Order: sequence, then C-alpha cells, then structure tokens
Amino acid sequence: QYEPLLSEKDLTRVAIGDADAGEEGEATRVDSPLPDDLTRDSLELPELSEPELARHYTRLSQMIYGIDSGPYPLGSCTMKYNPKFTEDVAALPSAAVHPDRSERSIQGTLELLARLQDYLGRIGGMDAVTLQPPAGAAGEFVGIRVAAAYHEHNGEGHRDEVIIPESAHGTNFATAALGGYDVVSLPSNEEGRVELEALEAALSENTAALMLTNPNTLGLFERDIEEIAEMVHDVGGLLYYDGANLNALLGRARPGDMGFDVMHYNVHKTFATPHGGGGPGAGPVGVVEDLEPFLPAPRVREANGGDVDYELFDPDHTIGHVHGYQGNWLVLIKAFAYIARLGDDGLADASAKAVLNANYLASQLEYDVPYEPFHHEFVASAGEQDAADVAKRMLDYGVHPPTTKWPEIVPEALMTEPTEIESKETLDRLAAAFNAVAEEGDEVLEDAPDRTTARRIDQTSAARNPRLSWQALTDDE
Amino acid sequence: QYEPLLSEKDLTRVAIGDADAGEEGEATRVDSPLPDDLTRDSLELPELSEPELARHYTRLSQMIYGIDSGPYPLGSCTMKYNPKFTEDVAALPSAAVHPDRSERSIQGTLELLARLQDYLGRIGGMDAVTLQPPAGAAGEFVGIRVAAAYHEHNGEGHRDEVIIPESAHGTNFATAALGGYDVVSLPSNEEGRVELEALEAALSENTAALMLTNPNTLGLFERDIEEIAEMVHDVGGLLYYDGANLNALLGRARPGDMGFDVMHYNVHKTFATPHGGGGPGAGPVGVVEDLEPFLPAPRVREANGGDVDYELFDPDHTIGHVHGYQGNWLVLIKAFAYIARLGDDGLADASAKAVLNANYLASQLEYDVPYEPFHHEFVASAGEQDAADVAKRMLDYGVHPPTTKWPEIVPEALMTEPTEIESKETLDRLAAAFNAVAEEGDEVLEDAPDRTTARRIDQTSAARNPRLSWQALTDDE
Amino acid sequence: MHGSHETGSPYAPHTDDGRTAMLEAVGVETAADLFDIPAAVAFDDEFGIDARTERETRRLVRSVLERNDELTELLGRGHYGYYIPSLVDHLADRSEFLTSYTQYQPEVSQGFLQALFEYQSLLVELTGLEIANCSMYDAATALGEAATLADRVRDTSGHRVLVPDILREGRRSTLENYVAGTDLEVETYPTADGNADLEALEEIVDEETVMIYAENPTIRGTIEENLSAIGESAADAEALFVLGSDPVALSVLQRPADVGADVVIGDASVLGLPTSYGMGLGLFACRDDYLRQVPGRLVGASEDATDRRAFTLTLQTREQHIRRERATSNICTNQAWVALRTAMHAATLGPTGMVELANRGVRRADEVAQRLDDLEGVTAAVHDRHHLREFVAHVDQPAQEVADALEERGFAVHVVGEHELQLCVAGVTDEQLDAFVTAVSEVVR
Amino acid sequence: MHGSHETGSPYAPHTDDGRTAMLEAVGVETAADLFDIPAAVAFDDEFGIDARTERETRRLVRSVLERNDELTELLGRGHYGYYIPSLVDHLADRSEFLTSYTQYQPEVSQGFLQALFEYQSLLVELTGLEIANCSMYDAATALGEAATLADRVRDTSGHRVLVPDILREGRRSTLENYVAGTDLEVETYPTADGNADLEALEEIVDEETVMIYAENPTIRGTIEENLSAIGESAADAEALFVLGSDPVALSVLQRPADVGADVVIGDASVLGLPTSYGMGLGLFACRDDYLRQVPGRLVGASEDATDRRAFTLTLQTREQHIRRERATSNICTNQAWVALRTAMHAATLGPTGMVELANRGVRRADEVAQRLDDLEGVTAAVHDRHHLREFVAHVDQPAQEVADALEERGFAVHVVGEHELQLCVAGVTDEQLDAFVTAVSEVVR
Repeated sequence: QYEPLLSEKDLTRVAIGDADAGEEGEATRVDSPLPDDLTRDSLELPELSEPELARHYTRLSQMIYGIDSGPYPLGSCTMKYNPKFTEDVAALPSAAVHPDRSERSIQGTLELLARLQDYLGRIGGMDAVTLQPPAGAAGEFVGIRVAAAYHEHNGEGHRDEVIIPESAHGTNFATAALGGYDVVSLPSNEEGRVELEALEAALSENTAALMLTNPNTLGLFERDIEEIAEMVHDVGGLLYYDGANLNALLGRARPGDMGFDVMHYNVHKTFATPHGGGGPGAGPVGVVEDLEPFLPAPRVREANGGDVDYELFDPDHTIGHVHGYQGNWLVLIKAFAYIARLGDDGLADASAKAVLNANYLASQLEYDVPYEPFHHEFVASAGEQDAADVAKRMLDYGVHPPTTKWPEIVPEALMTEPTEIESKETLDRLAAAFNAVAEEGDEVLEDAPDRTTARRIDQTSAARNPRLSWQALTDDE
Repeated sequence: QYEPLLSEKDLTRVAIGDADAGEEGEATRVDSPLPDDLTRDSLELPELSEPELARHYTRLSQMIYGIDSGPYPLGSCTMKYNPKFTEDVAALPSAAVHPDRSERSIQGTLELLARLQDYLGRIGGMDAVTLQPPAGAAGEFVGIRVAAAYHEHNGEGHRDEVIIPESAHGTNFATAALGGYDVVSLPSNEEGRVELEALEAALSENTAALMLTNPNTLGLFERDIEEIAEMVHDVGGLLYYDGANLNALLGRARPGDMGFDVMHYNVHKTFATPHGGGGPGAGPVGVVEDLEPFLPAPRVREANGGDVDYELFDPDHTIGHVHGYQGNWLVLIKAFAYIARLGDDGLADASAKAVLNANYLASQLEYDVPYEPFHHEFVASAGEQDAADVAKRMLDYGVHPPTTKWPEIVPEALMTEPTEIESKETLDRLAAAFNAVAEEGDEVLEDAPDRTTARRIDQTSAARNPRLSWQALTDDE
Repeated sequence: MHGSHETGSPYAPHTDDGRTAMLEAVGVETAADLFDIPAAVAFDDEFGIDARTERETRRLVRSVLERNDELTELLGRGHYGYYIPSLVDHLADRSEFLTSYTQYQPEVSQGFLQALFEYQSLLVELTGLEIANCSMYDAATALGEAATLADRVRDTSGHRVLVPDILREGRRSTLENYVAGTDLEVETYPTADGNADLEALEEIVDEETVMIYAENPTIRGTIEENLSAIGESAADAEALFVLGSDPVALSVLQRPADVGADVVIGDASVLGLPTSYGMGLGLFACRDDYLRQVPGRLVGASEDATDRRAFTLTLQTREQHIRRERATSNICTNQAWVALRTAMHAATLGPTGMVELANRGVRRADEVAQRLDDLEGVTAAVHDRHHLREFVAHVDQPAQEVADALEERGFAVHVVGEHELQLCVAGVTDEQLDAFVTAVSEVVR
Repeated sequence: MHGSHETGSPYAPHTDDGRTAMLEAVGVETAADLFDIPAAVAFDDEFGIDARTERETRRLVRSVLERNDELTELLGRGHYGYYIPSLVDHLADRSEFLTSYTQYQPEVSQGFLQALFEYQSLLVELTGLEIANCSMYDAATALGEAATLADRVRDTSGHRVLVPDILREGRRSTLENYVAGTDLEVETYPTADGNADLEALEEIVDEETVMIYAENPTIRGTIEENLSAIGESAADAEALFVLGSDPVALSVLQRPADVGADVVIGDASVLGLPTSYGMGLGLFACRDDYLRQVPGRLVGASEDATDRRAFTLTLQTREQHIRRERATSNICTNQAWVALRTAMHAATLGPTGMVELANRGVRRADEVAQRLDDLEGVTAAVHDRHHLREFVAHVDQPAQEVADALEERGFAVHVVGEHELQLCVAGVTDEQLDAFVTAVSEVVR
C-alpha cells in the first residue's frame, strides 16, 4: 500500500516561508536574532505531529525486507543476523562522547578501541590495526594510501600500477583509481582462480600492489596464494586482502599467514553489525609490522606509564586522516561486542556453518554451479534465464534473491551466500524458491515481481528523467 | 501469510523429555540435582535459535494492527498514541526494584508514586488516591470493597445492592457481583441518560452504591448529576465514577466536583499508557476524605520528619490488598510521565480535541447518530446492517472499526471514539471507510473481511471445539 | 508548531486550518462549545501541573528514580532478577505488540493471538493441565480467582479455604478481598520451614473444605515434598487442590498434573520482567473440567473463511462484557503484553535453558548456603531440605541489624525472623555473590 | 541447546539432525572437509578470545565504557549533543530499517528508499541546490569528494584548492588524502576570528583555482558575512564554490544557492546522532549541472509496472559496482541509516522547530558569552561577530589550566589558543550552563 511523502501528508502546512508562499499554505517566516542579510527568508518543510510521524515511519518500515524478514543470501554481502544486544551496548549513554574530549576523560572509549584492534589483529594475523576507515571501500583506500606512502618512503614513488583480478569487487578498481593508480586487470584461469602466468606478465617494477579477495568472489580459495605472495613481493609490490569474504575463513586461515601485507575487515559483514540499509559500516585495516608507521593518525595504544592507560598517537610516517575523526565508533562497539560474545569457538563455528550452508544450499539447486569447491558462497548460473529476472521472481516467493549478473565469469550469475544463520529448513525453503523459478518461463519472469508492495520498477525512466527530491516531483507533475 | 507455531518450527527438536519421547525427536531429559521423586521427567518445548525467534516474533508483529498502523476508534477504549519516550523512562534501570526493598532504599519509587497520587487527585478532584489496582476492573473492585468496608464500619453492613445503568460497562456488573452485591439495573430515559424516576425507585436503604460513567457510554454528559448525587447520598449510598470516559472531561469537569465519592482512572486510556494487546493497564482509585481510611494497604505518603522523605503506611480501616504488591509499577511510571509532559494545558487540550474529533467525525458519517450532544465518543446505528459485519468490512478499508453492538440502547451500535490524536485528514479517511461500507450490501458484508491476513474467523467452531494449546492441536489433527 | 510545542497536547496533530474546517463542519465556534456541562459542576480552575518538553520530562523521571539506591537484590520470594535476553525488549517493544488493543477483531490481531496461544501452550506443558488462560494480574489475584472458581464448582456446601500459615501478606489479603463476596472463609494450616505439616493438614481437612492451597517451592525456597499427599487429601475431601509455582520452578519440579493439582497459579513474570516493584503476571492453569468456569481470557484455534488455521479469543460468554454479573470474573484488561514477554523469554531459553536455569537455582543456593554456613555466626540449614534459588539462614546477631549493615554495603536481604535472614541467589552474578559472602563475613564478624 | 549455549555461534540455528542431514547431502563427514585450504597456510592455533554469554558481554562493554568520565560537553565544532526525540530511536531501530541491505531490489525496499528520498528532499530545501546524495561518511570525506568532483568538472587546467587556514586537522588531512591521486594541491587562505579575510582571498584566487571552500558558521562559531563575495570570486575564476555547513545552521543562515554555492558539504548528523566520538553523516548537495558526476548514491522517483510512483536507486552508472575505475567515487556502503535518523529528527522538529533550534543557538551563545564577559579574567568578544552555538573566549590565565580545572569540575571545553577557550552551548541545558558559568567564575577567580 502506497505511503504519501511527508510533504504530501502535510498539505495544509507545507511551508515555513516568507509571506509570498501564502498561496501554498500557511507560510512560516524565518525570523532570527541574526541580521536579515545573513539569514534566509523561508523554509518549506512539512510540519507534522509525533503520531503522524510514528505512523509514517512504521508504514515505511513495513515496506522493507530485513534480515528478520527471512533469508537474505546476497553473495559477498554476508547478511548475518544482527544480535539485538549489540544495539543496547552501542546505545549506552557512556558511549556518547565528543571526538575532541581529552584522552584522560575517555579511557573507556580508548580501551575498547585498543581491545578491538587487538582482536582484529589476532583474527587476521596482522601486526597492527587502524579502526578509522568508516566502510570497506574506505579501508581499501587506506590500504592503497599506505602502500603509496610506503613505496614513496622507500624511494619507489614511481610505482603506479595496482593489479586487480577481473572478478574482484568494484570498489577495488574505484579505490585504486581514487588513489591515482592505473589498474591492471587480471583474468581468471579456467578454474576460476588467479592465472599465475597472467600475474607474472602483469607484475613489474611499476607494481604497487595486488588486491585480492580470498576466497575469491566465486567462493574459491586461491590455493596458490603462497606463490602469488612470493611473486608480488619479489617485484617489490604489496599484497592487499579484501576482507569482504573473511566469513569463510574464521579460525581456519588468516590473511597474515598467507602473506598478505595489508587487509581490511568489513565488520558489517564478518562481525554482524547491521547493514542499516547501506551503512554505517566500518572497514578497519590491518597491516604487517613494516607498514604500521604509515597507518592513519591518530591511533590508539596502551600507554607506557603516565597518568592514562590508553593514549592516542600519530604513527611516524602516517598518511594522516581518511575520516574527520575515528570512523564509525558506534559500529565498532557492536563489532567488539559480537567478537567478545562468540570468542574463538563461536567465530570458527560461524565460518564452518557458513561454508556448510553454502554447500548444502548449492547441492539442492537445479541451477548449475560451475565452479567449486567453494566456501561460504557460490555462483550459480541462471543459464538461459536472465539472472536479474530470476531475482525479481524470487521476491514473489517471499525470499530475498542472491546478487546477480556478477562476477561476469559466470554467465547470468546468481551469487549466493546464505551465511551461518540459516537452518536447514530455511535453506530448503530458499532452494524451493530457486527451483520453482528455474522451472518458470520468460514471460512470468519478465513480469515479476507481482506479489510485492511495488511491482517491477522502471529503472530507465528513473535515470532518463531524474526526480531526486519531492521538489522535483512537484515541478514535474 | 501463515506463520507456523513455535512448536511447528522446531520439528526435529520438539522435546526435552524422557527416553520414551524419542520417536518424536530428540528427547531432552530433565536432569536435576534434586531427587528424582521431586522432579519431572521431561519437558517438551521448542528449542529455537535467536535468529529464528527474531523472525517469528517479527512476523507475528506484522499480523497485528496497532495504534501506529492507523486510526483505532474503539468506543470506550480511548486508543491514544502512546508516546515513545514513556517507554524509555519505564525502562530505566533505576526503575527495576524489588517489591520488598526497604523504604529508605526506594525513595525514588515512593516519590514518583506520591507525586502521581497528587496529580491524579487534582485531575479527578479527589482527596486521596491509591495506585494499587492493576486495571480498571480492579479499580472498580477497590471502589466496591471500599464502599462495603465503609458501610460496614458505619454499622450499615446490610446494604446489599449496587445500582448500575443498563448501558454501563460490563465490568461494573461483574465487579459488583464479585463484591457480593445484588445488581439493580437502571434503564435509560429517552434522551439516553439516567431516568431519575427509575433511580428514585431503585434507591433504598439497601443501596450501597450507584456506579456511573459520565459522560455515559453514549458520550452524553449526565446533566442531572448534582441531583443524582444528592439522591444517592440521601439514602446513604455512595456514588462511584467509572473513569473509562474521563478523556472527555480533562480540565472541564471533575468527578469530585460532581459529587462522586470514589472513582477509578484508566491510565491506559486517559493517560496514554499502551494497551499492550490487553494490558497491563492500571486503575488507580480516588476517594473523598471520608473514604480514605478504607483504601488498600499499603499506601504512600510524604513522611512527617524521620530519615525518609516518603513512607508506606496502612490506612486505619484498610480493606487490605487487592494485588500482591503495589500494582503495575511500570505502567504507573508511564502515566506519570505523560501527565508531567502535558500539564494543565496539554490535558485540557487533549479533551477539547477529543471532543471536537468525535463531533467532526460524526458530522461526516452517513450512519445515524441518535443521541447527542455527545462528547469524546458517539454511538452511531448501522440501521439495517449488522454492526459486527460493518466492523469486519471496515477492516478491508485499512482502518480499525469501532466497538460494536453495544450499548444495546442503540440498535446495531457503532460506538466510536477517535480520540484527539487523529488529524482531519485521518478522520476524513475514516469517515470515507464508514460511508463506503454504509453503501454496501449484506453479501459483501457477510463475506468480509477479504483483504486481511486472516479472513473471517469461525467463532462457533472455536467455542464448540476448544483447542487452547498446541498440545490440543496435535491431539486434534 | 510541534517541534517547539509550548501549549496544548503535543500528540494532537491539528493544524489551524484543520481545526477551523472541523469547527465549521460541526457548526460551533470553539471546541469549548461542544461540552454539555452544567455550569455548577464545570471546573474553571487549574490542576497546577506544569507542562514540560519531552527532554525535561525524561530528566524529571530520571532524577526522581535516581533516588532509588543501587542495591544487589537477594530478595527473591517470587521476584527474581533473571537476565532477560535483549531480544525480548527489542521484539516486545515493536509497537504492533505494545500499542494494540485486546484482540476483539481477530482478523487483524493474528500475531498477538498466536503469541498468547503459544504462551498458553507453554503453561500447559509446564503444568500438565489442559487449560491455561492468557493472564491474570499477578499471583495474588490469580489465587483469589482460584478461590472464586472453587466456590463456583464446589460439590459440597463447604466454605473452608485452607492456605499455609506463612502465606505472604499480599496474597493472603488479596484472597480475603476476593472471597469477601462469597461464603468462603480463609483458614491456615501449619508449616515447618515452609513445607506443609502434612499430618496437621490432614487433620484439618474435612468435608467443609473446598480448596487447599500449597506452594512449590515454598516461600522459604524449600521444595514441598508432600505434594501428592496434599493432592490426595484434597481429592478425598472433594476440594480443589490449588498449587502455587512459577515457570522456572515448573521446568524441573514435579508436574502439577502428576500430583493431583486442579489449578496452578503463580507469577509467570519471573520470566519476562525485571524486578518491577511487584508488577507481575498471574499464571492461571486448570483442568479442562472447569472449561466453562475458568476466569480470564482464552485464545483458541479455529479456521478462517478459507479454512486456514486462525486464532481467536474464545468462550467469551464467560466474560464480563457479555455475561455481566454472571461472568466468571470481572477481569477485562489483563497482562497480555507481559505474557508475550514471558513467552518470548521462555522461547529464548528453550527447554534446555529453562531446566538449566532452575538447576542453577538449586546448585547455587546450595553452594552459597554452604559458604555462609562456614562463617562464624551464621547457620544456613541447607541440608535438611532441598532448596530452589533461596534459603533461610540463622544469624546470631539480630537479623535486622545484619540486614541494615548489609544494605549499607549494597545488598538487600529479607529479614524473616528475629535471627533469620532469607537469601536468594537467582539473577545475581557470581561476582556479586562473592562480594556478598565477603560482606556477610564482615558484618557477622 | 541455545539457552545454555556454551560453544559455537549462538546465532547459528543448526540442530544435530539438521547438520547431519546437510553433511550427508553434501557428501562429507564434517564441515571441516569442505575447506579447501592448503595445509601450509591453514591456521591451527587459537585467537585466544574467550566466548561470553550475552549478559557477560553486556557487562564487559558497560564496564569498559564506564571508564569514560561523565562530563558536560561544551565542545561543539561540528558535534552537538542536541536532544534526540525518543521517536527517532524507537522507529529507526525497527529491524526492517536497521538490518536491511542497500536497496538493490527496490521492490522490497520501498520504505527505505522513500525515507532516503525524503532525506534528499530535506537537503535540497536546506541548501537550495537541486541534488543531494543519500550520504557520504562524514564532512571530511564529503569535502574530499567535493574536491575530486571539482577535479572532474573543472574547465581550467588549474590545480589549486583553497581552504581556510583554520580548517580543522581531520578535514584538511582527509582532503589531502582524497586529492593525493589527482594533480590538485590544497592551499590555505587567511581568516580572522574564523571568517575569511576577503581581501586576502580575492588576491589569492586566480585562474589556477578550481575550488574554494568556506564554512558557515565557521569553526569558531562565527557567521561568515562575505559568502556572496566568496561565491563571486569563485565564479569569476570558474572555480567551484564549496560551502561547509549543517542542517541546523542552514535552517536560518543564508541559503547556499543564494550565495552562489556549487556544492554544500557538512555533517548532517548534528541531527540524528548523539555525540559519537566523531561518527557522522556526510552531507553532499550540488547543482544539477553535476548530475552525472556527483559521487554517492541517489534515490530517484520512478514508476512501477502498474504506473504507481515508486522509488529506486538511480544513475548507478556513476558508481563503482558498475563503472569500476571510472566511477565518480569508490564509496559503496555509506551512512544510510544515519541519514534515516537525521531525516526523522528533522521531521520531528519540523521547520518551526529547526528554526527555533538554530535561533536558540544564537541567543544562548550571546547570553552565555555576555555572562562570561562579565567575569573578571574573561573576555568573550561576542559583539564584533555574530555567533551560532559557540564562541571563543579569552582568559587571562593559561587556557589549558582553565580547561583542566573545568574538566575536574565536570565540563569539557576546547583550548584553541594559549589564552583562548572555545565554548559551545548547543545541547546543554540551562541548568548545566548555570553550573558552568559558576565553575568558570571559580576557576578564573
């Protein structure tokens, strides 16, 4: 059922404005103690009461599929259940501190950050961790900037290439470009992994870094990782680990042990902080010892004596800030709480069951899964069907579809990651939805969805005639 | 969409039981450090994980119409918006105290109760207030027991009749009966009010009390209230005010000023504490000075010196407890917060707008409203239509229907109370739903609802073949 | 004007235009004209209650409640601070649950009805009885309702309701009020350390007895060992055997149905609510013989017009809004939302968790009693009886002095005799218990 | 075993039977067999992280965070403790909002898309610019993105990005990182008491300038009085005029579009979030000329197959997941949920409330400055400039000493010069301000 915009709900009260706005409703002047020439004349926004707003947002929430609505098997997105209690700890009044407080007055905050750094270092096998990046892509950016600073520091500022496998996350490419690097794209081999010969060809004295996801986006472990690391290091490059797929490996393998020099963690994936409809997340970055001096400033550490237990400091050759302050603090609290709740056993068990779930689900599907052995996710092929249509149709079966059309190495890809939070019963229900759609014809698929709040939405019209605000709608209609 | 029972969700795990239960699934023995002959053998309940439970209860919540879903014009129920912040204050850790704590360690709790007693006394025009009754009916029971104790104390224990108007809330009758009284039912006059002659006839030396709602369930103010009070008092009876309709009068009239001796307040109606799907509510009782010694024990008051500011005490001739402790404390906090938020102006404004809303809504309806001038609620007549069917059909228009078939004085009654929380726009939408249904034929109405999660539910089958637990379902199917 | 709202209800959405249009439609100048109140009884004064912003109101309530001392509560006796999983708050606070009315329109209330049906089912399993209603106010009022049920269903002309002599005051007094309108009279039978003195009880029971009430665990935290015998006594006298308990205790203790209980009452909110100054949830279950006489609301399964399973309030002809003075109770608003919370809490524990929670109550009571017993000046007689969650300890000093001294150290305990303290371990952490034992050792030294 | 869960993830629902059946279907003995990890890189050690119950974990976090001192924060400078109405928490915490993913399937995400569309509309009104994206991380990263936008759309071959010399370190440094991959260079222009030195600026601007950044209010809480002139300077140089502000300030201050701003950045979470150790919400709005170059996600209106209005992410060809290294930004996960909270907070205030909130910031800053100025040893130069929310005060004593002494008394303030404190009144109650003035009077005495 349709919900009006706030601006439409308030037909009689649309404006706080100057006298001229009178014809549109009651105009509210912007009166201010400031001189007129420093202020605006009017402000036209809806004026609604609390009961009206409560109903508005309640209704909006009812038009959203969340993790508590059912399975959410988006590949590479790691849609885990978000434990409710982590919201409670992030909402503690003692967590609400201003970023410019004195160190001695926020020892609790600094301790939590230091302990989370320590946890993440252990989990990734990394020597030092920064929590500043506010998202995965921001973590990648730190990695790229750290690599640049490192090379610069070593008199190798000429290195201007970053190598990225074709099947990598789009952020890798965009981040390398933002860092000013040329991207060298690396094809996969027949098995869906890095082609060593192609890598050999791509590597050179201009290589700043290779960015790699492991397991890769097909869910396959890069078995040659040791050799890859050696090859990259041999030419003086750094090896970057994209942490989006870390939920496959907890307690089984660590990027640090595989030869990675720098990595990011997606706490909103691996450590179950909520996705929030697209953030906030957090993308902490771990590095090996040699790269520690280049990490963003300021960092947190245990103090060596003095009147505080924890302190902030600037690493010797820091790249500076990548965020105004210390990133998404409230998210980091939740990640800390999740890790502290699960501990060693819980984390390892999460990965084991995530991998089991992916393999079980794949075993129940009629769609072909061309590449294996996969871990926490797999990429099925919709074959003759259009993967995007398959996804739309799955909505009609009351489940969320997988990521589609990517990686392109699999035709009409259905990239599927159920995570550990689904039971066999739910996976069976999900498989039934996949399989039902697999049997259906193009006409049905193209018309889908037809059981959702909104039917298939016209993307072309949205892009051709952009209406990006209610003001634009009013002008338009 | 259907949601399985918890017991059905856990097909493989239904039992914690003895070995015999093996065939039903994995049996969990009840092992205990206690001797076997003092313990049970098995416990068969579902064993589910947090993500499964989160989805279960999320889904259940989606199959409920609440105040944030839309208008909820149940007559005599006063479905107000429940301010969110009152939940926060009731959830304060400092509110969680054990009922047997020492007075000196819960001065905060006692102060809040004392202040709420004071607020309620002012609002109702009463001299003393007890907060113990956990609901409106419990408040009535206190009133009846206080009346009994009062008469007994005055050597008038022979009074064994309670007079109640025909159109009164069902709880009045049941409460009087629970108190051991004979109920004398009072007909209404043509105007829908108390018939003074009938009252005269009903009153006698056996009259313990008259229970009255004002405005009555037709929304009409009992204009003869002074005379009524005098008549009741003349025969030595007490006048009881049923507070269900108090939202009509805030700041305009007070039961105490009308001659009532004892009254209850429904905080879950008048003071916006949430109904919770049927409670918890709270039904504080106010009395005039003469009745104070009979109120339930213990009561709260400001201490007269000593080492505490507030203390508990037993009134001289207390009727004792009507609840194990002090009633629904968490609800009382919310009521206190609501009153403190609105203050004089807010409370008076709430009543004024509640009455305006009722009158405006009635003016927009095609259904006849036989009795007026009404206040916060009115009773329309569905005429030739079946009122219960009208209600079912209104569900199809996405609004909640009014209370139906009561009071019986209006044929096919549609008892409607929009409260002050609805805007003109919402009332117009509600009126449109009423009027659409008014135009529809019996076949449509009898088949309604057809746009809800569940269609019309068979009440007869439920009562003839009672299945009151999932155990009964299993046996049955 | 809502953001900076200064007068009027902040929860009324009326615009000036809207109000004007409405007044016009109704045909009056101001809303005041709609009030039909004789001048003689009109109120033209003020309450003298100041309006506050939301923020100020929150600060007010917080500042008042902060006057409560922060104490570790070892008080028990029906109210325990069991940890409530965060899920319970988050899900029960969804406004659909919190703000909906009683389910008189079941077609738009299926979710709540199902949750209450699941609550009833939980109690059916715990008690072994066939019927559980979907709530009374608390244990005391449930006990009162049990007595009026006994009055309605009694075969004999008797009037005696037997309760233990140590029944807590609030329950006893509430019961007295509930039976005030009947011919019933409340009498007591003797107990020893909480448990029924079986011999004495058997002597007291006669054909005039319509109800025997016992508790398990008893108020002193002991396990009642003679339940079956009490049940037989009741059966012999054709009296109702009413048993008081709670969901955690029922997870491990003898199943009421197995010891002949006709009715089980208690406070079910030991799961689902924190200690809330006595706010509770009246558990009420009974045998299906009383189907037409049971007080309170019942949710039943039925079918909708498409023959799918659906839930509804049922057997409403027992209730006040239909049966009026012949109703089985005057209860209307009950504790539905608390029942939801209790069902949720139980579901998060699962049977394993519930059994473990009860067992911990046995083990830790034992353990702490032992540690206290080891102290000079304290005797915790834990070996003669089995205990759940709580126990009574004898102190050489006056008990009230000890309790006061403990309160100063941050611990709340019961004084139940001149030299007797009652102590409860439920909901208290191991660290808190360690600190408590230390505090006792300092106080009794 | 979930209730008493001891090992494994408490959030994995697997039963023994289920797991067995799944392993069988997959054809392995244990889940470990599914891992295809060469032995040489396998991890067979432990992290050494203990598992905890939910209750223990909550206690752990609480006990750590309790080490933060409770201080009244008068810190401001972009982060304010504005009271957040309870509605915001209750509604934003509904799990549909909190736990959903980016809206790549708009048909089941209409609610979030509409909320983000409303957020964009709020910013369009506040800035007067035609486009607002649905969030960047914070003001600093938004400033960085503005510079890369300037780089992409510049007409000249220039490379100069001009920022005020008092730009806060975090923003400046983040900007430097964002432009590290471009030819741009960050230079400063002089300011006086926060405001741009217009003459100096006009002298510095040349045809090499691609962007001028100014803030209103400035970091010192002053109102920038020469915005139009700065805008003209930028226009003359064909440089982008980027303005930093926030939703509360924009409610009353000159509309950016009216002073020639091409881009507005800032931290929008001054509404919606409490002070959260710097966590923010990057506001990003710009003229519609940059429609194809704007970074970040955009929600647009469209129609569904039944021609009803529907919302969707649009112009995604700008984004990394499609355009890869030619994307307008590398941003993926943004701050959507914070944007929701900001939109909710603004909606609860309404325009009247927003204007009033800003005006209070003017009035109270004035008032408190006046009261401090009246103290011996303090000069609050409030009369030469207009202030919003905060101002700088001169103290005769060393500022750090005063700040330390105030912190001991429970107040956190900024030291911005040897004898300069910066003080912010936003979010602080009247009672707290009274106590603060008293504390200052004691400290400077």
